[in-house]
Amino acid sequence: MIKMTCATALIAATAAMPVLAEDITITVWAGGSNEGDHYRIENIEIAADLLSREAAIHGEELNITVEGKRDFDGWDGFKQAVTLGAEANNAPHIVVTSHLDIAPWASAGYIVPVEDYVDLDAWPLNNIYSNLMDIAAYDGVQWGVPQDAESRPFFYWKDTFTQLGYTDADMAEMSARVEAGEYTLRDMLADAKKAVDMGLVEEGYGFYPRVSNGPDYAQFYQSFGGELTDPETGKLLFDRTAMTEMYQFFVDAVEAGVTRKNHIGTEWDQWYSEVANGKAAFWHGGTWHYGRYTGKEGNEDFFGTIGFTLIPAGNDAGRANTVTHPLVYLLTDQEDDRAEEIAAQLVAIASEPRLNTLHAIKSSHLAIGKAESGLDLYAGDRWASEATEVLLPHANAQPNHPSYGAFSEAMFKGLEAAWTGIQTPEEAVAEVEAQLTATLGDELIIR
Amino acid sequence: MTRQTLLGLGFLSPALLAVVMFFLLPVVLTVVFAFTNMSTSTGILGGAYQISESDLRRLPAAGVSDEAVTLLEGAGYAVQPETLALFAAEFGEDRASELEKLHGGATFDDRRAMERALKELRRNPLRKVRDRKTAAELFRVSILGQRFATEAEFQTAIADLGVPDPDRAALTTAAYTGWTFTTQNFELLWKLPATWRYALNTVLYVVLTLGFNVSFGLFLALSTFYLPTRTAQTFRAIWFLPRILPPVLYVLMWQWLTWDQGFISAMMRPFGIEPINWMRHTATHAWIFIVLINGCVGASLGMILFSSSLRAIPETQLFAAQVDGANRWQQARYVLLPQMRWPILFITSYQTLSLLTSFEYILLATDGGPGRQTEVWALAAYHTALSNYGGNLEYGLGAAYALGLVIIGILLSALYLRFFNFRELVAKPRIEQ
Amino acid sequence: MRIELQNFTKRFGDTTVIEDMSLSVASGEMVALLGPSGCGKSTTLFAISGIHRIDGGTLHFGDRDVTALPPQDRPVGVVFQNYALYPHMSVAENIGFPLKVQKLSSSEIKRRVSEMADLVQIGNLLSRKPQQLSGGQQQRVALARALVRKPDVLLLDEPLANLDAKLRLEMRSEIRRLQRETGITAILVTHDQIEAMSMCDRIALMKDGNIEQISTPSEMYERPASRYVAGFLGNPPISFLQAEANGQLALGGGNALALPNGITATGPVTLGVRPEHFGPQHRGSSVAGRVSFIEPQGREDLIDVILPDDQRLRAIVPAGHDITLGQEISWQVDLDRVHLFDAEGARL
Amino acid sequence: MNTKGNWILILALSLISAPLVIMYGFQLIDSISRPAPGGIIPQEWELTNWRFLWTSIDSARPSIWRVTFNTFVFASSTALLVCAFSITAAYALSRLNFSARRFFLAGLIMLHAFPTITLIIAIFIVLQFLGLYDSLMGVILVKAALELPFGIWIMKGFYDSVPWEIEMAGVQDGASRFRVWRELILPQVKPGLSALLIFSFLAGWSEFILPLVLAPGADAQVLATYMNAVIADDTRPDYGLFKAIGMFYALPVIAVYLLFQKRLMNIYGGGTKG
Repeated sequence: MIKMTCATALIAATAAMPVLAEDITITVWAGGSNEGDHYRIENIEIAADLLSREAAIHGEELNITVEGKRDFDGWDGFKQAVTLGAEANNAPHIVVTSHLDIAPWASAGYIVPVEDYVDLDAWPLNNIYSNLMDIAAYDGVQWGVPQDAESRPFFYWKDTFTQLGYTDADMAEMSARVEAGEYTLRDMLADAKKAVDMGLVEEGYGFYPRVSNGPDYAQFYQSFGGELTDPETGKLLFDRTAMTEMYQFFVDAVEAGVTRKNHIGTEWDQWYSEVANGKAAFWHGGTWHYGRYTGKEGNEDFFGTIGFTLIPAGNDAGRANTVTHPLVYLLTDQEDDRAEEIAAQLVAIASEPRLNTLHAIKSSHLAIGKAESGLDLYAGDRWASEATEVLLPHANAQPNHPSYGAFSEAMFKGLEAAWTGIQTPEEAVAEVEAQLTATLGDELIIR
Repeated sequence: MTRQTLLGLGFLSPALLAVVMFFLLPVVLTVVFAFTNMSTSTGILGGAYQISESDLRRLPAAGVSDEAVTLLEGAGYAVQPETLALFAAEFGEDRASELEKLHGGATFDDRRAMERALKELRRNPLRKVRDRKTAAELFRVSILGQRFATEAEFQTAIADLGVPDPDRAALTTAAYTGWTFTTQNFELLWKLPATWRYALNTVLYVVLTLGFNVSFGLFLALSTFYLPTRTAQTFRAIWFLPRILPPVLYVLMWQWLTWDQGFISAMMRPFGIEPINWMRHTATHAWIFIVLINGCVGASLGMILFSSSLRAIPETQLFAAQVDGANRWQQARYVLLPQMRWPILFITSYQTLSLLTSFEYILLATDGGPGRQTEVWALAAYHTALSNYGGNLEYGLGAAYALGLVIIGILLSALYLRFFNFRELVAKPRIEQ
Repeated sequence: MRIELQNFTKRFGDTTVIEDMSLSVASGEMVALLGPSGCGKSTTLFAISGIHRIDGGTLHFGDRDVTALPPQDRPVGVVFQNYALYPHMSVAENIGFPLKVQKLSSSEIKRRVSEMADLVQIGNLLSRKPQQLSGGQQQRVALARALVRKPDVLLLDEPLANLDAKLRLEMRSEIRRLQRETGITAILVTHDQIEAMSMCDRIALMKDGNIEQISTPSEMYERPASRYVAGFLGNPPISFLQAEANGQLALGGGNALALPNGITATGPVTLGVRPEHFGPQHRGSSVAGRVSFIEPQGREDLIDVILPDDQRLRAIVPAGHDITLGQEISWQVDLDRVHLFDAEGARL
Repeated sequence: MNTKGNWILILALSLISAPLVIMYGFQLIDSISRPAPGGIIPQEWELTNWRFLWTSIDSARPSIWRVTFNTFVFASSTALLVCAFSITAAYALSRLNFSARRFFLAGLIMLHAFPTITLIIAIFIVLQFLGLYDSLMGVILVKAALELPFGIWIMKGFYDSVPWEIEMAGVQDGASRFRVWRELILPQVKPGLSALLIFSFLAGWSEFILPLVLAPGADAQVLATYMNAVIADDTRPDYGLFKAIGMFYALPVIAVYLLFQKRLMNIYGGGTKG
């Protein structure tokens, strides 16, 4: 006899119940969300309104109260709160979090698959880009729904670029050249050096990378031919050569004087203000930076001053790439399965193109579905349209692997050691390798 | 039991209850955790039984036969007489026969495909998503990805599936998602080169900060000792504030002082010194500021304790020294300092223990950087157990780190207790009945 | 109220401080426990008060066995060396505290407090706090507090040690007056022989947890039971000479004294001579020596005499003599008043 | 010579204290002014950084007054609990003669060696078991328990310095040990008690990890988490705002310090003998 999961059994049971007024409270916690990201919660509220109306048409009275919370003390605090809440059986119904949390949280039983409750082949979920849907899946199960998309482009300051001798036509072709691997990170380094030598930018401002760990650094690993997972086995992959070359690239940048030795740990505030105002020649960031550059930092002519491309390839083995790190809506395991079901429906409704576009444009993120580019709000936003076109097709995500966090952490610590000159790239790679072999064991392939 | 014992235990019990419940018990639990592989993935309060797709490739290594793996791997959903019978019982014979006609004998890899198949029913369609979900479940023949709350349920399920008897035990072990006991945390700590570096960093941190605390606390106490009361109070206030200011705020002030556009850089600019991040420029910079930040907090303790023991030294001794022509330095060196041996020793031992386990200021200031150069043991414990970008927090390993500290702490405090004559400290109460 | 301490033994951990000591104090009597620090006198006091447990033996107040009673239940008042006044309470509250504990009515407390305050002559200080009082006044408050609940026994632990010399003299007679007026049985612990002798009916001289001798002050001064007792009492102290008894007392260097009446001992003995019993003004056996030191005291002078065998004797000589330093003298010892001790220090 | 020597000392001390004073000073100045971009010299004076006092700075954040109230409740309950538990426990350890006393004292010292924050997962389990997870009560109990060894140790020091004779006199006057403690000894350690009260209050005021992790949903946001959440907002960090909030956060601490300076200093004087 094959067992049914309790969840579906219960749904069947509730379906047969007589119609009654139903009051339900759905809590939504959004991690890493600032003022501009308020639609992560508000879209659920709008969805709740829609769902109530749908129920009313069937003659059912469904009152949904949505309680949102997003003022967490950074990601650490948010994740601690969610996991401990889940252990205590009072996790919020819906969480908005990194897709990287899916693997550990699924294994711990904190979350339930969204596919248990909604039809993935129906609107609006069938409209979502399938590569994004895959990012919210793990082990063949669709656990969550992408909440937004972004990608992490490479930026250059157009003025500086012109003074380096590039024409407007060159700049128009930049994206294509980078994509084709004709303009590499090494070329960039040479240009950056030139910019410093010519005094176009101050020393240390030729190439001005992200100041803390993040998915961005996985891009550089990929630029030098590294892959994060082995597609055959799904195990994590540590490519010694790619890693060494990537470390070496940053060491060279420091030695050439285009990047500061103590760059890591620079204040974000300072960093934003500098890149948005042309103090740096090259840098990389995220699509959502657009909002900050044009907003608080007061860059009124974004497209006239800043150009963007994929992260260039580093060598022949590598490829131009960009990492997307979408946040996802996840449903937590609740004692009340009806709450899970309603939460799932709310998530589905909140993924409607119109609702998601509100979030995308308000927070300078990218669309999750094809239909969004057909909406005026989205199409009318030059940044969203261009970035979607140039970046999103080439975006890949970091793997949903329970140990990816350890991998990423170790990779960055090693990079920091090499960057700051505490170890040579070879030493740093050797230590990272030793550590990862010890911690991940069988889950890691060394190449 | 005497009346005093009763009263003593009675007086002690509220504090004892609180400390045992919220301090001692967690300590014991932490010791237990150190011997587990507990992490976010395993959950904290227990696990379930589940074999997922990615587990399959691990199974052979766990001692499960290939035959069993193939069984488990088998297609997820099958339209076959047994499952059709279940479907017919729930949703009617006519639907079942239509489906048999459409997909009889077919297998589907995932539920999505099964649901698509169900959507093809035309004569009497399953209109509701919920019904299709329920119906799809009826065709499930695989247990992949299914979660079983108890071992018994899992055993039944694999028995139904026909997993050969010898494989069942290994399969059950492999399927458990909760934490298990292991000593690998300690093996790992032993093997990792970083562990030893953190240990070294901790020693460096404790020794340097302690040195700063004691010598600077002494300096403050001695110098304010000679000043008029009001002036002395002002300086003491300046140096006491770091201790009571909220750490988040206090460290932020230092950040402001040291970052590229901060105060030091701005002051140095006219002298042609390029602005740098003075706290993070090199490991040496970082260490200097770590010691200063922690030192200014710790020095106030020394300052106050030393000040009060200085006041206890009879003034006549100073007069005598002055008459003998000793200058202040000589007075401090030959008259005052020798009498401060015990307070100095006390501060040293007390703060060694405090510093060993403290990391809050480092976390806020450099977060162990640059390049893990200022990562101390306690901070590593925190990072491992409570802060991980990828979301998988390693509670067990973190607890192992903490346990290392606890052992060192207990050894040290035992040593200090001998040193400070514990017997005297706990001298018998003088009222005996 | 009679105090009867029998076979008292006290241990702290593994060390026995007092073993098998017995002490009996008659009703209305005041007895001093005298001895150097560490001799066990305070321990004995605390055992009687109940603060220390009695590890062996019994304690009776009158016919009542109080051995196992906690301090709260013993009819004992104690005055401590530092007075132990409660700093946060006024004088009246301090004195009234024992009555408050007994749950007396506040008017009753008030009456008895003022009665007691009058007795110790501090009626005008009742509203003050202890730190506003002089040492002598604090002492009086402490006495009042100890006596206010009319205990059967008054224990005084070095009550005068913290006072200056003048006050000490005053309080000595004051305490004695109070004790006489109230008729209370009292035990005084002190290391000061003058206090013990001037205030008490009897003195128990203690050494290493034992009572060496218990008797009236004059009896103890005049007939010390041991060399230790003789050496402890007397100021300036007694001089001891080593001598050989063989029909007479042979001192070194040719000096010899006759054996005092009734002494038949032979062999090595110790001779104790108080300064007031040696000098040119006495009659008896004479000893020759040289004056080595003269210390004028006003009414009389102390004179150290060094004997030919380097032993020393001290004399009190009325002022107005013509003795000079280095003078060879031959002075008399009052043989009726000297003390002889055997090799173990016991009186012969 | 003395005054000249003093001037040299004051000069040396001032130089050494300068960085701290500058930091304190600019904390205040920056909160009420706007510096030139990239500079440190204030350009105009303005109070906009203090806007959080009367408006909400972000739709998701509760009002500052609510948060301040929470912080106050958290800090003062913790302080009261620590004091209430310490005064009895410390008395027992200092003065009462009972069998397990030595054992408890040694344990107390050992507890000092624990990195408390790494206990948080285990503490969670205990709270969960008691049903106190995600409640302010639970966090208060935990914080109090973690502060208790320190509190007991400090109070024991104060009890140790009360003369035994006072206690003996009380007992001799016929009062029970409890009464002696209540009426005679407790008034003597009042200075210590108030120092401990202030100190535990300040410790509670600064705490941020415990409420953050153990009561995430219970509206238990405190000033430390509030302030940290403001920094965590990396798209719109606002240093002036941050400094103003910091100033607001620090004001009670400074006020408490100025008011109770002597008593705070007491805590070490009395508490660390031995």
